[in-house]
Amino acid sequence: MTAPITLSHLLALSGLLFSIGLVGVMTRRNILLILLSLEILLSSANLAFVAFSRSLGDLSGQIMVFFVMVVAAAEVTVGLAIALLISRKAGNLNADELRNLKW
Amino acid sequence: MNPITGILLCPIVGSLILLLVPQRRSNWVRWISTVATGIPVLICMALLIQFPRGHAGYQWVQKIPWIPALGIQYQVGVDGISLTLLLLHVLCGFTGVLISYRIKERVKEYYIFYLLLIGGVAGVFVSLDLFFFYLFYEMAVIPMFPLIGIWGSGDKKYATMKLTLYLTAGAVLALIGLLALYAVSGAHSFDLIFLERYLTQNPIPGHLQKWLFPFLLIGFGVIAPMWPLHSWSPMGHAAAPSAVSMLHAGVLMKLGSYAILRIAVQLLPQGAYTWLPWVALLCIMNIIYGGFVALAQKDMKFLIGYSSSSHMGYVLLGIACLNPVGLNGAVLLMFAHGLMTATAFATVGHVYDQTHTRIISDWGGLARRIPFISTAFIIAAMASSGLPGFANFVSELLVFFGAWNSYRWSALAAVFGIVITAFYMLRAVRTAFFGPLNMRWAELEDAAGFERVPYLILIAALLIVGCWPRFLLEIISSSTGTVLSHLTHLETIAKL
Amino acid sequence: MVAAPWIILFAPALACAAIVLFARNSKPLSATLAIGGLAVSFSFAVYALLQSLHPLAETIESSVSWVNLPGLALEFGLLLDHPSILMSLVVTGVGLMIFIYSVGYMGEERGLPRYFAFLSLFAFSMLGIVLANNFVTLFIFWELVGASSYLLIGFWYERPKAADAGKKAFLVNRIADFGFLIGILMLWNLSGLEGQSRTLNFAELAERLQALVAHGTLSPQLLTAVGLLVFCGVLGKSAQFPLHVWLPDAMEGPTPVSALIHAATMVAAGVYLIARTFFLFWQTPEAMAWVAAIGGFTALFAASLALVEDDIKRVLAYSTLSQLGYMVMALGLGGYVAGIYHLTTHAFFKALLFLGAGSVIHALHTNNIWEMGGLLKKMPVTSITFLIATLALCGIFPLSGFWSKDEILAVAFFRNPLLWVVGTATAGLTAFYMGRVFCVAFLGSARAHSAGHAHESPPVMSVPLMLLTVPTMVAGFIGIPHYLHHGQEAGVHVPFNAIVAGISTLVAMAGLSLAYAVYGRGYQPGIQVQRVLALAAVPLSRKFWVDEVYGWINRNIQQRFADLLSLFERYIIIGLYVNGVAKITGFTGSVLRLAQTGKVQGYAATLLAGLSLLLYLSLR
Amino acid sequence: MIPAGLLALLPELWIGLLFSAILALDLRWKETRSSTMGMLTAVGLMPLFPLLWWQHSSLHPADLLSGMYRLDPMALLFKGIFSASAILVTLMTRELGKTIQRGHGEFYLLLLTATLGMFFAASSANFIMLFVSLELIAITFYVLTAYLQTDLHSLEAGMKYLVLGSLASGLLLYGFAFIYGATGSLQFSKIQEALSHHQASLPVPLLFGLLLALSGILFKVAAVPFQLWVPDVYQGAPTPVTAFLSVGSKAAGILVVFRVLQELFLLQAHQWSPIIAWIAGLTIAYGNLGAIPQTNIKRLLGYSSIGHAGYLLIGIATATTLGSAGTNFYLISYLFTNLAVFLVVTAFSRQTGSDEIRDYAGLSKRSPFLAAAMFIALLSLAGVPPLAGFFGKFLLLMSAVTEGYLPLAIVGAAAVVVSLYYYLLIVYTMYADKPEDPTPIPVSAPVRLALLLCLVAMLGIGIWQGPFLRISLAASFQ
Amino acid sequence: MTAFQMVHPLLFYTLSGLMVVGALGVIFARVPIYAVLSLVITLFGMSALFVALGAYFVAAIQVLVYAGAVLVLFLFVVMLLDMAPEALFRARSRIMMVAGIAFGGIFLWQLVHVTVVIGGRPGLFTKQPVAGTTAAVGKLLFTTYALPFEAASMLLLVGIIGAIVLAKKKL
Repeated sequence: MTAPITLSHLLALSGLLFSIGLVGVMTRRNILLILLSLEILLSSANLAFVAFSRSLGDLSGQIMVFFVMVVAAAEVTVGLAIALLISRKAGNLNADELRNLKW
Repeated sequence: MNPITGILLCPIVGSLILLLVPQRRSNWVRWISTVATGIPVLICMALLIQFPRGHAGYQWVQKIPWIPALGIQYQVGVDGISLTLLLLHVLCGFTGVLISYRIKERVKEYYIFYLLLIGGVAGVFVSLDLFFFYLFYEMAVIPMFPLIGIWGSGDKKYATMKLTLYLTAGAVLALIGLLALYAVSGAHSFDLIFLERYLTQNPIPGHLQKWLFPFLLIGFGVIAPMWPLHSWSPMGHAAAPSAVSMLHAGVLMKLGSYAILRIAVQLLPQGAYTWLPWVALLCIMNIIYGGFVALAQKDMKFLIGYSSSSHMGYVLLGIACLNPVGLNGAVLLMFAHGLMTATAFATVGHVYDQTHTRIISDWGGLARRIPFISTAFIIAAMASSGLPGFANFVSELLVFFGAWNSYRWSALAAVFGIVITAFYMLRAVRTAFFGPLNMRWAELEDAAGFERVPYLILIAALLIVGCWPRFLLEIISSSTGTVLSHLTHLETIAKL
Repeated sequence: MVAAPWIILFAPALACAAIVLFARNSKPLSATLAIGGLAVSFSFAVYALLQSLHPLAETIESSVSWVNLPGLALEFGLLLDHPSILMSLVVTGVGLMIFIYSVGYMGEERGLPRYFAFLSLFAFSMLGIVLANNFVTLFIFWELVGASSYLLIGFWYERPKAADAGKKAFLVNRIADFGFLIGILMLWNLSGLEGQSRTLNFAELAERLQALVAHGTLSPQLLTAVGLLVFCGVLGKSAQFPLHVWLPDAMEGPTPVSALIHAATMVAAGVYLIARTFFLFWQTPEAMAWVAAIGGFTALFAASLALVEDDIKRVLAYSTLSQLGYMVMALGLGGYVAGIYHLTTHAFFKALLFLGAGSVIHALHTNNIWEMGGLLKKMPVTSITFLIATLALCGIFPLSGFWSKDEILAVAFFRNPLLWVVGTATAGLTAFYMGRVFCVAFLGSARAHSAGHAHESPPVMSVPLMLLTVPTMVAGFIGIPHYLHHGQEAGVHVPFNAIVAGISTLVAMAGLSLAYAVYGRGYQPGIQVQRVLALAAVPLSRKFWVDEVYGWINRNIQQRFADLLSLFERYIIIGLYVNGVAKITGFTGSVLRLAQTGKVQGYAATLLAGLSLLLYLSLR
Repeated sequence: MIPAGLLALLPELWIGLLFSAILALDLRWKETRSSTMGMLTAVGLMPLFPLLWWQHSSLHPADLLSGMYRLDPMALLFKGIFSASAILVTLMTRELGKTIQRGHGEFYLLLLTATLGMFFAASSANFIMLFVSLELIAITFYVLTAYLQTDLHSLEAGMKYLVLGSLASGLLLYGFAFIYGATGSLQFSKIQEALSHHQASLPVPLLFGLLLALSGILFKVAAVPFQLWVPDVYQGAPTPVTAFLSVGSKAAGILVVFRVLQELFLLQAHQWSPIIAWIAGLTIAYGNLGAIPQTNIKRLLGYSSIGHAGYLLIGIATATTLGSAGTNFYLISYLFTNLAVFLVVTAFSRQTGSDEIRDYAGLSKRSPFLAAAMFIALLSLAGVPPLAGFFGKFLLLMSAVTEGYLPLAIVGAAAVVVSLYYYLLIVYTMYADKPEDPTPIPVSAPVRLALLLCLVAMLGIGIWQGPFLRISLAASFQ
Repeated sequence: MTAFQMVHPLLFYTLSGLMVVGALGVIFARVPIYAVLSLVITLFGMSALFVALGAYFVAAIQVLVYAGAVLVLFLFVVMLLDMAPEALFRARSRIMMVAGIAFGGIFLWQLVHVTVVIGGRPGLFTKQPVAGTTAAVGKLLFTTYALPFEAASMLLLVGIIGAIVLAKKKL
C-alpha cells in the first residue's frame, strides 16, 4: 500500500472503470442507466488522458478531456431526449423490449 | 470509321436511339433494330471478303488509349477466329431481330435489351484488350436477365436467375484469373496483342501457369458450358424467348470456348498443356452425358438445350487437341453449331408461341400443318446429327480427326455422340412433326413470306459452309496457326 | 472427259436443287427435272462405259481440295474406274426406270415434287458413293444416302409406321456408321505410320497398306480390327445380321423407293464398299472370314424369314437381305468379281420384282399376298415380268441370276464348303418362297374382292417393267465379269463350274416345285409334318425375336440409362450441387441475420466479443 | 494578403454561412415553405464544388491553423463526395413531405451540420479535432435518425445508434488515449514522427490503442464485427438519413481509416494489413449473405452497404496506391449509385408509403423511369460493366490480387454473384411481376433531375474512367 | 520507475475505492436515482484525482459540467418518468449478465496486460509534470485549439437543436 503510485496504477484504475462501464452498458436493462454507464466509459477515458498528460508533461491530453466533456454533455442531451420520446411512445424504457427492428 | 468499331457501335447506338422512340411506335422500334443489326451483317460480309487469306495476325485493329496508367486501351480487331464467330453472331443477331417481330408486348424494352446483348457479345469477339474483353463479357450476360425474366416462359424466374448468377459466377472467377495473369505477367498491360508477343518472349513461369489456368478455364468454362457446370444452359434456353434462345445457344455459349482459346490457351500455353487433357476427359461427360440426358427430355427446348451442351463438348474437345485440325474444327463447329441451334430454337419458338406447350408429345404431325417450319427443324436436326452438307459435319469430322491421336477415348465418345444425337433428334422429329396431325393444332400458322427469311438465311449459311468449308477454314486456319505457333514456340523453349 | 464423273454426280443434285427452288408446286415440272437430271447422268455413264471399253482407256480420277489444313488434307474426289462405271450405270439405269415408273405410281400424290426432290437427292448421294475416290467423300455420300433414304421411307410421314420405319433405318445405319467412322479414323492414322502425310485416298491407301504389311510395321490384329470396323458400315447399309432389322420395316416407303433404294442401290452400297476397300480386306483373312460368315448367315437367316411372310414387299425385302448376304459372303470369300456381278444382276431383277409388286399394290391397294391371286390374267405384263424376275432370282438358266449366283457358289465351293452348303440351301429356300409368292399372288383365283377387279397398270409403269426385263435376261451374257476383272489383281477367280451350277439349279427347281405343289396345287403334308412346320413357323414369324431384343435394349437399357442420367442431372447436378450451393448460401444468410436480434445490448456484446478476439489475436 | 488558413477554411465557412441563413429563414418562414428551404439548401451547397476545385488547383497541401487543419487532395476529394451526397440527400429530403411532421428547417440545418462535421473530419490533422468532428457527425446523426418522433422505429433506431455509437466513441477515445500516451502527441505529424521509430513492429500499447481506435472508426464504416447496428438503424431512420449515413458517414469513416492507417501507421502496414483484410472479407460475406433473406428494401440496402464497406476496406488492406485509389474510386461511384437507389426508394415511398420489396411489383409499368433508374443503379451496385460500380470493384480486386490477397479477391468476386442475386430479385419484382395497384407514380422534377444526374454519372464514370481514376489516384497516399 | 510524488498512495487508494464503488453502484443499484447518485461519487472522486494530477481546470469542469449539469439532467429525467425500481431489475437476462461480465473481464484482462507492459517501460515517463491551470489550458484552447473549440460549439448547438426538435412538444 505504500509503493509509489505510477502511471500503471492510474491506467489500471481507468481500465477497471472502463470495464465496469462496459459491463453496465451490456447488463443494465434501463436505457437511462445504459446511458449512465456510457458516461463511466467516457470518464475513464478521461482519466487515462489526464494520466498520460501528467506523465508526458503535455497539456493536450487535458484539452482532449475538456472536449470529451463537451461531447458527453451533448450526447447525453440527445440521448435523454430520445429516451424521453421512447418512454412516451412505448411506455417504458426497457432496452429488451425495444426490438421492433430485427433480423 | 473502323469497321469493327462500327459493328460494335451499331447495336449500342441503336439501343440508345430506341430509348427516344415513343413506346407506341412498335414498328419504328422494329425497323430501327433491323437496321442496327443489319448493318453489321453487311460490314461483316465485306470484311469476310476482304480478309487476307493465309495472313496471320489481327486485321482492322483500332487502338485508343483508355487508362494508360493501368495499361488499358480500347483495342478492337479481328483475326480469322473472331471474324468467323463475329459472322455467326451478326447472323444470329439479325435473324433474331426478324424472329422477334412476333413479340407484341413491351416491344421497345425488348429491343433495347436485345440490342445491348448483341453489342455486348460483339464486343467480346472483337476486343483485343483483356479489360474490355471482360467488360463486354459481363455486358453480354446481364441483358439476358430481363429478356428471359420478362418475355420468357415456364419457370422463368428460376431459370433467368440461375443463368445470370451462374454466368456471373464464372465471369468473376475468370476476372480473378485475368487479374492474376496481369499481376504475374509483369507486362503491366491488358493489351492482348502486346501480351501475346510479350509472353512469347517472357513466358510466365510454368508453375504459375498451371495455377492460373484453372481460373480462366473454369471461369470461361461455365458459359462454354463445360460439364458439370452446364446446368444453367438448358434451363435458360428453355425459359428464354426464341430470339434469345437463339442468341444464347447460338452465340453466347461460344463466348466461353472462344475465351478459353483466345486467352487461356494462347497466353498460358503451359497451363493448357497441363489441364487440357482433363478437359478432354470432361468432354466425354459433356458429350455422352449431355446426349443421354437429352434423350430423356420430354420438353423440346430442354432437348435442344442439352443437345447444345453436348455439342459444345466437341468444341472443347477440339480446343483440347491443340493441333491445327482440332482447333479449326472447334472454331468451325462453333460457327456451325451456332447456326444450327439458332435454327432449331427459332422453329421451336415459332411453334411454342402458338401452342404454348413445349412437351414434344403434345405436338404431333405438325409437318402437315406447318411444312416450312417442320422442314427447317428437320434440317436443323439433321445438321445437328452431323449430316454431310451442313457445316456441322465437316467441323465435327475435323474434331474427330484432330482428337483421334491425342485423346482416343474422347474421340470415341465424340463419334458415339453423334449416334446419340441422331437418336434424340430423330425421335423428336418423329414425335413432334411426323405421324397424324394432333387436331388441337389444326389452326397452326406456318411461317409465311417474310417470316421465312431468317430461317433461309441461317440454313443457307449452314449449307454454304458445309459444302465449301475451305472458304471459312482458310480464314480460320491462318489464325489458329498463330495460336499454335505460340505453343510450338514453347515446345522449342522447353527442349532447349 | 475429266468432267464426266462430275456431270454424272451433279446432274441429279442440280435437279434436286431446281425442284426445291422452282418446282415446289408443279408436279410435271418436278418430274421432268428429276428424270432429266438422271437421264443426263445415265447418258454420261454410258459415255464413260464406252470410253472405258477402249483398251488404252485410263482410269479417271479427279479431285478438288475440300479441307486443307496442316496435318489434314481432305479431298473431294471422284474416281471413274470399271466398278464405278458399272455401278453408276446400274444406279442411273435402274434409277431412270424407277423414276419414270414413279410418275405413274405416285402420280396422285400431293407431295410429288417433294418426292422427286428426295429421289434426285438420293440418286446424287448414291452416285457419290459409287464415284468417291476416298473415304471422306465416300462417307459424306454414305451419310447422305442414309438421310435421303430416311426421307423417302418416311415420305408418308403421317403414317406412324412409315415415320417409325424411316427413323429406324436412319438410326440403325447411324450405329453402323459409328464403327465405320472409327475405322476410317484408324485407317487415316495407319496411312501415316511410315512418316508420310496421312491420306484417305483409296489408291494411295492400297499402296501404303501393302507396304506396311510387307514391312511388317502393321500388326495383323490392328488391320483386322480396321477391317471389321469398316465392315461395320457394311452391316448397316447392306442390312446384314444383326443390323438387318431396318430393311423389312423400310417397306413402309413408296414401292418405287423400295425398288430403288432397298433393292437395287442403297443396300448394295455396303457390298460396293467392300469391293472398293477390297485392298484392305484382302490383307486380313480374319476379317474376311468374319465377312463371309456373316454374309452366309444373313443369306440363310433372311431366306428363312421370307418363308412365312405374307406381305409381298416384305418377302422381297427378306429376299434382298438374303441376296445381299450372298454378295457379302462372296466378297468375304474373296470373290470380288462374283460379288459385284451378283450385285449388278440383282439390281435388275430385284428392282423388277419390286416394281412388279408395286404395280400389283397400285392396282389392289394391298400388300398381303393372300388378298391377291389370279393376277396372271388380269395383269399379264406385270405377272410375266414378275415371273421372269422370280426365275432370275432363283437362279434358273439362262437368266442373269443364274450366272452371278453360280459364280458365288463356285467361289464358296472352292474356298469354304460349309458356306457353299449354306448358299445352296439358301438357293433352295429362295426358290421356295419366291415360288410361294408367285403361286399365291398370281396363280389360282382372286382371293379378295379387289383382286377380282384389278387392271393392268398404265404404260408409264409397265414400260419400265418391260425395259428392266431386258437386262434381267441378258446380263449374264454381256461379259460383266470380264469387264470387272480389268485392273483388279486381288480376289479369287473361279471359272464356271458345271457341277456347282447343276446342283444349285436342281435345288432351286426343287424349291420351286415344292412351292407350286403346296401353294399352286394345294398339297397338304401329313399332320406330323404340319405340326413340326407350325412349330418351326413360330420363331420365323416372330423373326427370331431380333426386333424384340432391340426394343428391349432400347427401352430397358438405353432409355433407362438416359432416365438415370436425367435423374442424376435433376437431383445431383441441379438439386444437390447447384441449388445446394444456392440454398446453403441463402441458409447462411438466414442464419447470419439471426445475429441481428434487435437487442441493442446484444449488439454491444457482439461488438465487444469481436474486439476482444481482435485484441487477443493481435496482442498474443 | 489573406492568410492561407482562412482560404483553406472557406468551404467550411461557406457552410456555416449557409447554416446561419437557413437558421434565420427557419425562424421567419412557416413550415409550408420548407420545400423552398430545401431547394435553397441544395442550391446553396453547389458553390462548394467550384470552391473545392479552386482550392485543389491553387492551394498547396499543408497543415494549417496551428496544425489542426489539413489541406490535401484527399480531403478535397472527400469534401467533394460529402457535398455531392449532401445535395442529393437534401433533394431527397424535400420528397419526404409530410413524413416529417415538424421541424423541416431544422432537418436541413442538421444535414448542414453533419456535412460540416464531415468537412472537419476530412481536414483533421489532430486527434482532438478528429474526435470533435466525428462526434459532430455522430450526434447529428443520432438526432436525424430519431427524427420521426411519432414513429417508434425511428426512435428505436436513434437510440440503438446512440448507445452503440457512444460505445464506439468510448473505444475510439480510449484508443486515442493510448496512442497519445505512447507517442506523446495528438498531432498527426508528430505521431508520424514518433512512429517512424517502430518500423519493425508496434509496441503493445500502441497496437492496443490502434486497435481500439480502429474499432471505433470501423463502427462508422460498418465493418464486421462492428456492423450490427446498421440494418436496424438503416431501416428505422428516415430514408434521406439512411442515404446520408450510407454514403456520407461511411465515407467519413473510410477517410479516417485512411488517415490513421495509411498516413500514421503506413510503416507498420504489415501488422494491420492482414487484420483489415480479414475484416474486409468477413464484412463482404456478412453483408451480402445477410441481405439475401431481406424483404424490406431499406434493411436490404443496410446489409448491402455492409458488403460495400467490405469492398472499400480491400483497398485499405492492400496498403498500396492502387488500392487506395480503388477505394476512392469505389466511393465516388458508390456515392452516385447508392444515392440513386435511395432517391428511387424515397420517391416510391412518398407515393406508396411502403418500403417493402414486394410492393415494388410492376414498378416498370407504374413508372418506367424509376424502374429503369433503379435497375441501372442496382446493377452498378452489384458491379456490372459498363457501370461505375464495376470499375471500382475491378480496381479493388486488382489491387487485392496484385498484393497476393487472392482469397480476399475470391470472396469479393463471389459476393458479386450473391449481391447480384438479391439485387436482381428486386429487378425481377419491378419488371416481371404484376402490380397490385397500377396507378402511376409521379416523379418530381428535382428528383428526376437528380436521378438523371446519377445515371449519367454512373454511366460516365463507368465508361470514361480515366479522369476519375486520376482524381482517385491523386487523392490517395503515395 | 518514475513516481508521482503529488499523489499519495493513501489518497489514490481511497479515491480509487470510492470511484470503483460508485461505478459498481451504477451497475447494481436497483433504484435509478441511487445509480445516478453513485455516479456522482465516482465523478467527484475522479475530479479529486485530477487535482492531484495537476489538471486543475479539467477537475473544475468535471465538477461543473458532469456533476453539475449532466447528472442533474439525468435526475430530472428519472424523476420526470417516475420509474418503478422493481420493473427495471426483475427481467435482467442472465445470459447478458454473464456475457457482459465476461467481456468486461476479458477487456479488463487485456487492459491490465497492456498496462503492465507500459509500467515496465520507464522511457515513456521522463517529462516534467506541467500544471493544467485555467490560464494554461485556456490559452491553448483559444489559440492552438480554436478550431476544435468552434467545432465543439457547433456540437453543442446540435445538441440543443436536437433536444428541442425531438423532445419539445410544440415547436
